[in-house]
Amino acid sequence: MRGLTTGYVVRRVGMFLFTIWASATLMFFIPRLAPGDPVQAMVTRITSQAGYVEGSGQLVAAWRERFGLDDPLLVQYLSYLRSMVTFDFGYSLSQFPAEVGTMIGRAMPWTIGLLAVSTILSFLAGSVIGALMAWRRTPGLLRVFLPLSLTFTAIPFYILGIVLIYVFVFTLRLFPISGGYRSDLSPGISLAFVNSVVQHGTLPALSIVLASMGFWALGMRGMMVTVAGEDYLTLARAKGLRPLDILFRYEIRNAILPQVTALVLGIGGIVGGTVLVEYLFGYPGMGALLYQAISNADYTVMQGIVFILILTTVTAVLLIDLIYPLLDPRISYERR
Amino acid sequence: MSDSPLLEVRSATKVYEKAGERTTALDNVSLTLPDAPATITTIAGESGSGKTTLSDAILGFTTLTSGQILHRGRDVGSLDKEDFLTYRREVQAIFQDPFGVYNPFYRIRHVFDLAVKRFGLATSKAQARELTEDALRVVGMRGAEVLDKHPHQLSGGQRQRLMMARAYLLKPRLIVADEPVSMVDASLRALILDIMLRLRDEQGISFLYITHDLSTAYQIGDEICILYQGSIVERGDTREVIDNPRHEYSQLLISSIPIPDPDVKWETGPLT
Amino acid sequence: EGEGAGGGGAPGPGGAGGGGVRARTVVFDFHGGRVQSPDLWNPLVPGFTVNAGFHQALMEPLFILDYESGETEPWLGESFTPDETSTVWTLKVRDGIQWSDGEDYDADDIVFTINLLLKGGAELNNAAAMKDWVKSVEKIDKTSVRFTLNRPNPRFQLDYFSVKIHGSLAIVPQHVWEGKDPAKFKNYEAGKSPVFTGPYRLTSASPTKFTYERRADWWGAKTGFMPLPKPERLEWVVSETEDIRVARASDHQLDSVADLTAGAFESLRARNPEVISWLPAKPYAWPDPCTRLFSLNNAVAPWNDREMRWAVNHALDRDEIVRIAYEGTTTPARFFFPDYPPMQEYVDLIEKAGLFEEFPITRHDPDEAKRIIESKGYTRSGEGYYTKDGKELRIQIDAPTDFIEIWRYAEVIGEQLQRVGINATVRKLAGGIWGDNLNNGRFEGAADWSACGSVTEPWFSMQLFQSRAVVPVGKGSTSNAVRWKNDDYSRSVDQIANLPLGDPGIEKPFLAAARVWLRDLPFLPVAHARKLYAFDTTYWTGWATQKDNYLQPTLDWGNAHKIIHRLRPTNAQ
Amino acid sequence: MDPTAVTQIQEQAQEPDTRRPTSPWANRKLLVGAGMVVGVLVLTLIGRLFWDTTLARAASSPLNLPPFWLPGGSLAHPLGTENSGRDLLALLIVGGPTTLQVGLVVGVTSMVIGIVLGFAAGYRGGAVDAVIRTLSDTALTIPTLAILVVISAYVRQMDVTTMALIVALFAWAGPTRLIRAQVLSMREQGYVRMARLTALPTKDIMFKEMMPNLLPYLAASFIGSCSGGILAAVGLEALGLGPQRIPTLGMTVSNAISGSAILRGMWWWWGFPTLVLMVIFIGLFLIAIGLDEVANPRLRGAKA
Amino acid sequence: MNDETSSEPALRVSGLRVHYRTSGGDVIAVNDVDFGLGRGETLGLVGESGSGKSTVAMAILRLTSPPGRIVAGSVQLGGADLLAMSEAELRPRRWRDIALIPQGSMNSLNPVLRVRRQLADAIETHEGRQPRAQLRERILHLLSLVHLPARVYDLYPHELSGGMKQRVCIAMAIALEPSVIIADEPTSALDVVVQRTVAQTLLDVKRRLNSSMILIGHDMALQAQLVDRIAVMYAGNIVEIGTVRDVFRDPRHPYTRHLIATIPSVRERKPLVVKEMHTPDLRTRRPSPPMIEVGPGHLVANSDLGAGQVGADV
Ligand SMILES: Nc1ncnc2c1ncn2[C@@H]1O[C@H](COP(=O)(O)OP(=O)(O)OP(=O)(O)O)[C@@H](O)[C@H]1O
Ligand SMILES: Nc1ncnc2c1ncn2[C@@H]1O[C@H](COP(=O)(O)OP(=O)(O)OP(=O)(O)O)[C@@H](O)[C@H]1O
Ligand SMILES: [Mg+2]
Ligand SMILES: [Mg+2]
Ligand code: NI
Repeated sequence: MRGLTTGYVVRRVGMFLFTIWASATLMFFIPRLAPGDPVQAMVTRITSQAGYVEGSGQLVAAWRERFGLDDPLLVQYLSYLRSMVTFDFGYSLSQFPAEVGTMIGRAMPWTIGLLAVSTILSFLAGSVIGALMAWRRTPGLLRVFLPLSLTFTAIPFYILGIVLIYVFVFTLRLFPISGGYRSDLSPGISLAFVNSVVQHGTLPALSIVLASMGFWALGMRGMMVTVAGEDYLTLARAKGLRPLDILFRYEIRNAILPQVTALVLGIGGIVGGTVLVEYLFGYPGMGALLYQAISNADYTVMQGIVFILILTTVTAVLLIDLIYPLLDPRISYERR
Repeated sequence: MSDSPLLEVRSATKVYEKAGERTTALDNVSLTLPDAPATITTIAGESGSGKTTLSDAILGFTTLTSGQILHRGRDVGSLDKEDFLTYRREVQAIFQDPFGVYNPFYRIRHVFDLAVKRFGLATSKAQARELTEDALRVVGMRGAEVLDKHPHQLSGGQRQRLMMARAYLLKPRLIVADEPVSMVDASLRALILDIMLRLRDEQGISFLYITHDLSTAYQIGDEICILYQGSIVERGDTREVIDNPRHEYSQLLISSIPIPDPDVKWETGPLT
Repeated sequence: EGEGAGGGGAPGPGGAGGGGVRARTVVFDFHGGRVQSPDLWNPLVPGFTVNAGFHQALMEPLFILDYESGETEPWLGESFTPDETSTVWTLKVRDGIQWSDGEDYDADDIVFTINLLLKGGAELNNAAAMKDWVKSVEKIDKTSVRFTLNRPNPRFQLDYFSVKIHGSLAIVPQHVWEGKDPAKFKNYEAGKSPVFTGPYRLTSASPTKFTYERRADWWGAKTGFMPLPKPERLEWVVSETEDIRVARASDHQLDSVADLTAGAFESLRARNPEVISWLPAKPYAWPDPCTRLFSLNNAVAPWNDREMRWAVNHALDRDEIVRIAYEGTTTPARFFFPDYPPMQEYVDLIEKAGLFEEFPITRHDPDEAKRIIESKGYTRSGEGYYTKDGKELRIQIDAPTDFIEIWRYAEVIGEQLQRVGINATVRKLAGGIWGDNLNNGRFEGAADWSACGSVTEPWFSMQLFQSRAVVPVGKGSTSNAVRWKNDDYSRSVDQIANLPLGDPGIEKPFLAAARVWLRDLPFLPVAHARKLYAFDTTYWTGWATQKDNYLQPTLDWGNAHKIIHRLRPTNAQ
Repeated sequence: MDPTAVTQIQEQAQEPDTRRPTSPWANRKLLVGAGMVVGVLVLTLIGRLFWDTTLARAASSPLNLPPFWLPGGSLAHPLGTENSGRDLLALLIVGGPTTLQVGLVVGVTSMVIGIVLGFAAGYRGGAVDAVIRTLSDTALTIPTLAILVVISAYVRQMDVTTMALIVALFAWAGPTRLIRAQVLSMREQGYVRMARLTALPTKDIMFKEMMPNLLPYLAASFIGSCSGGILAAVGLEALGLGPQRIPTLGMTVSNAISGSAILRGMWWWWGFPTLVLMVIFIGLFLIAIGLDEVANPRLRGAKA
Repeated sequence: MNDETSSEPALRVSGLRVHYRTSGGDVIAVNDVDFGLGRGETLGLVGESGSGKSTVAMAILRLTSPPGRIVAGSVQLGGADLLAMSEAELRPRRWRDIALIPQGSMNSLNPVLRVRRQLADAIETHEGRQPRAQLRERILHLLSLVHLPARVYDLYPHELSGGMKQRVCIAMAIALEPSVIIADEPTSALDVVVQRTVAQTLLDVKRRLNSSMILIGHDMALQAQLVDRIAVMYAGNIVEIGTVRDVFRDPRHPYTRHLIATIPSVRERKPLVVKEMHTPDLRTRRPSPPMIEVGPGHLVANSDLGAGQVGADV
């Protein structure tokens, strides 16, 4: 690839593997530092429903043994590493004998579908708004209107989400309240199903888009301003290029580079960052699963999700590092 | 200080490697610039022949693939802090592109202030001001006019003159001047070249004058090296070389010098 | 259907009385959060979610305890009789019960299940209890089973087979479970309903929704035990937040809403006047069995000193807690028994014995609190905090973050303690950590409900705080988390243990124990718990209310069978 | 030739420029933005003098009062009260500064770390870069929530600064990576070479030469970190992991949500804190935009 | 292109004023400039650095951007005033009728687009989509016209040397065969060999296209070789204009005289003629000097009014 040396790629991939290992190791030890214990947490959960669990002491001991929680940490760590390498995440501790893999598999499409799509949408919308805010030729009316769209970002999006629910669901009854799809439909590629997925996804997506758009817009505006004085824009204008061509291919194309990095870095944060969206809209994604796992101290589910997160983030970062020279041909990874 | 030369380029070779393609920008170039007497050494050559690469190497901005740059006998790549400061103090530069060298954030004054401060040229504010004004005067400018401007408010020529003034201010032993006059008008060019001469004669500052404009070299240069595809193909006294070029490329180069007479046009010789 | 905006051929929201699927369906609110393993149908493992329809529609209990009358009604079981020492119990189940796959439900299944628990590891639900109590279990005939206990237990039927709070021990079909590892068996095949006896079968399960269809071949209808329930379809729908629940209920998308706050209920009723609750006016709610407590760690100074605990008690203003944290929807508690008629009798005993006068637990008396604190050598300058030997008098109150009601009253307690000069801080912790801290004694104060268990008789809750349950700080125990040790108390409680339910001999040891408890006040009962269930009468009537109190309204418990059988379509009247 | 024989082509009367150039910091957006943020701060600080802030504690006031102009409202609680008996005005007065404090602590901490590490990685390259990148990649992948749950179990009492620092602990990786990328493409700029030629110490090159040119970007990042920090804190509070007795706007908002304020029509409960949050956010945005113009002389004088 | 009487100049600039707004007041960078450019003619525009040459060039194309603004003047091209028409009318005429080779072409290429794309952009914007192969053919031809190797086609700007970039700009400027080319120091970064090649290519193309050209520069020798007429700017004004021969043989304005006197030569080494000059403060409003005709088509500013007095050469 352009701008890449073999040495660089080898080093980069080495770093990639190291980062995965480091993160995975951290995520093994961190939850175990907390006083919570998955089996105790499970018992607590039952207690909060049933008031009292008889013989819970023995129950806890029995499950701890079954899960190998009494093994030395090193033994647990090694078997953890093994399971991560083989992608066999084992059983959920809090909902044994449900498999972690199945649980994640059920949640993942929703997270990818809703959260990734709306993150990308908000990135695009925000970038365009930011670009237009900085563009000389933006019509005056838009100029007034654009910053207004940023005020959404100023509202904590839980409120935004609730207001959306209030307006669109309660009052206007335009959208379904919660969930990922109409549960009388079975998942598949039918028109009705897709339609219902879109209907259910609109509000949560809207709240994510509205709430995060402003950050992208601000960043974009800053970069546009930096790019605005460049000589190549003058030449582009001299060439008689269409204003929109200049905007997109010359200004935005140059201004968006750091934004892309931010986007990629944001991908890892998607799941962790949107727990509340999923919670608020009852969306069946990984964020909610992660939150449940954390509060139930369900190590295996937590580890499974986090491992996937680690993989996606680190891969995304690796990719951006490898692809960046293509986006910004000036970057070269030659050693100085 | 040792009696080793001010600067020595020892078989400098620089190869850019990219996507499997190798560009040899410098090919075994050697050069010695004595401390005294001060001289103006011209490096001339076609565009892309490695002139800027050589200057970068001398200034420590690029690492050579092989070979060495020695400042007073010491490899500039491994100087200790003190020697490095001396090296910077003694070897300065004027860059080819006067547009990028100004930090757009600061006013012009910044360039001078930094230099004064960093190399401890003045003990008081007033003295610093005076030094700066002096330097500006040499290039025909006045502090009040330019110091508080931002770089983008100045023309290319103005910026280049200011660079010259900065170099003057520092009074180094050697100035690597990469196309210092390519952006200025004829009268300024004379001015700048004159400054160079004066600096050489009065201050004993040597120049490595990198240019493609042989006529100016002819006017002020002492020694000349003609670079062609990364290596020096001809070197000698400037006037001798220009009057009587030996190498084929030197001949082509010299025959291409425009004649400042509307009635004597270039002969339309066979060109590449 | 559900919240689909009028889509999918089903009638849109509010299409009341229009027939269609909605009118034949009862939609229940499931508020336990998303069920991440909808393919798990093993009621023996603790991770299984039983109240998303499992024990309301699929599995039937043997008996159902009516909190209103204190009576235990037969369901699958006909009778469960102890011998005179309460050590041999004979269970008789109805004739003609069938599993949903047509196999007979009989004594073999019961013996099989109990043996599964007895022989398996302790990791199964109720296994520890069975191992503790049951020496052996044997089939007498097709419908009779004899349990021989290790020692007398007058509450054997009540505690495990009668839906005493939430659920009861699940009997599983032998022909399905035979040879399976009960800890790993999922009991689920896609497209098939798990085999139990209830009048419904599972038709779909997802993390957010469970659907059940009525079974025409339910044993009860065939044997004449009861006609088929009217609802043809049952749904349990997960709503993540209270707002969503109220939104759905306003829209007639939920027929039963569990556990609302008073404010939410009032706004729901303003939107949907068809909604009713247990009581027509405040506090609306039905008393929940788990009295809310403020636990002080008796193993940690200065709370190991009973006088200091009393000082804290005097600082508490229970009326204010009820008024603020509960917005008036409950009543203060002066003992740790729930507010049910049978339990009320015991509290009256204490009253009559004058113990509440001797130990004025409900007296809010900040000055007395300060006096006690000062008598312990604490000093206070101005409005600051009490200090002793340069150390501030402080307490950290842990509350579970996912349990709004609990942390709300913890917050008010915090403020009340602040007012008397105790630096009280409230810390919200993830449920698992909160519970773990509590069990392991890693807390100073906690808002909790760990005296839960007694609903018709006093022993169960009282025995939780016996000295034998005390383990050192750092070791886990789910009873007596406050680590209170008092041998007089323990002895008195043991005397209650073996007496038959309702035996007049209980009174003396009970009062003795209550006296010790009041004197030591190891933990502070704060308020009675309330469960505010809301029911929408747009489609269905027959809900349990105080006026029609045939049963407690707990639709998320295993007693819901009885209510579901009572429901009638509104327009059919 | 006598070089000193100077001829002036024209000697115009050259007055030193007496018209003082207007300071670039006198930027309208910047001023308005700063005005909004400072306004919130000042109003809430002055408010302390006139309003009893202990009313921000639970059980200090009657419950669920509307603002004074609505039926049932009272001037004793002009902006109403919420369902635990906290006075909204007192909540705003106490919560405004604490919220700003969270934003600032997060913004400053994460940017300082981000700038130092980002510049070091981008400018130095090599092993430094590799180490910093691995660190930040690792930090990026760990879900903040998990760590917070763990930390909250150990912190005796979460105060505002602690919470902000915890948020910041995970907020630096983003800025680090972004700044690094910027520095990478900036380090070959002519003025960077010029600075190297002047033998400027590396830290000066990084922070005095390169950084000012990244100001618009850094400002946007900083504002992003601030507002991100506030949002993250609000999120933590919504999950119950924030400080308890010190009210913040986020805590008020999340209490409003858990108290069904919207359903109950108690708009003042969430509306006022949201309004203050919005003023803070919009103020921060305007500052960011204004900073762009200050940092970018090209934009100066160009009409707004 | 429109066919009007041949006496009609290809481009006529009159009364052009350009100001830059600065915090210390407006800089009058171009102060009432008039000149015409004949059909097929090459006009040299020389002058002190900072005298406003680039500003004029930009103003002609109406590319002056804030803080600069065109205060007055007209630019007649093919019967229309470029400064008066709407942006939409102007856009298609840019590059097709009048192209620019910018000063500092170092930074004039979009760093993220390949050379081929940037050339294709210019072509396709005005001529619509083109078949790939044909476009490639055409671009390669353009590159070869400016003596760039074919590999440049696929390169990014930062992979080119300064000279190469400049040549790419030239190739771009001639791509649409415009009637007027404004070249702002097109060869200042090139070595003499290439400079000559490029300059001759420029002239060659210009001649072939019968276009007119404004050649901004400061290299008087090069001007002597390339241009037909020459205009000398000083402090925002044109102070002398005439045929290159007239001006070289008989420079009238003191500044012009100075310019010619300082031309370095490779024939003989002579002392450098140095004058220290102070450009007037461009922020002060000054009358534009009246022009006096000193020969046929040879105009010179009345030096008493405009540029002031120039002392005797030293
Ligand atoms: N960063 C780089 N990567 C790859 N090749 C490079 C790089 N920098 C320079 N080159 C190549 O090295 C050769 C020498 O370049 P250099 O800039 O030294 O030429 P020059 O003599 O200064 O030319 P000019 O007179 O046009 O400035 C050229 O072929 C150029 O393309
Ligand atoms: N953005 C700006 N703001 C203020 N003044 C400016 C600006 N741009 C240019 N100027 C001033 O306008 C005058 C004309 O500049 P211009 O770039 O046209 O000169 P030039 O003749 O092209 O010089 P050179 O030969 O050095 O390129 C100069 O005095 C310059 O300082
Ligand atoms: Mg060069
Ligand atoms: Mg110019
Ligand atoms: Ni639905």
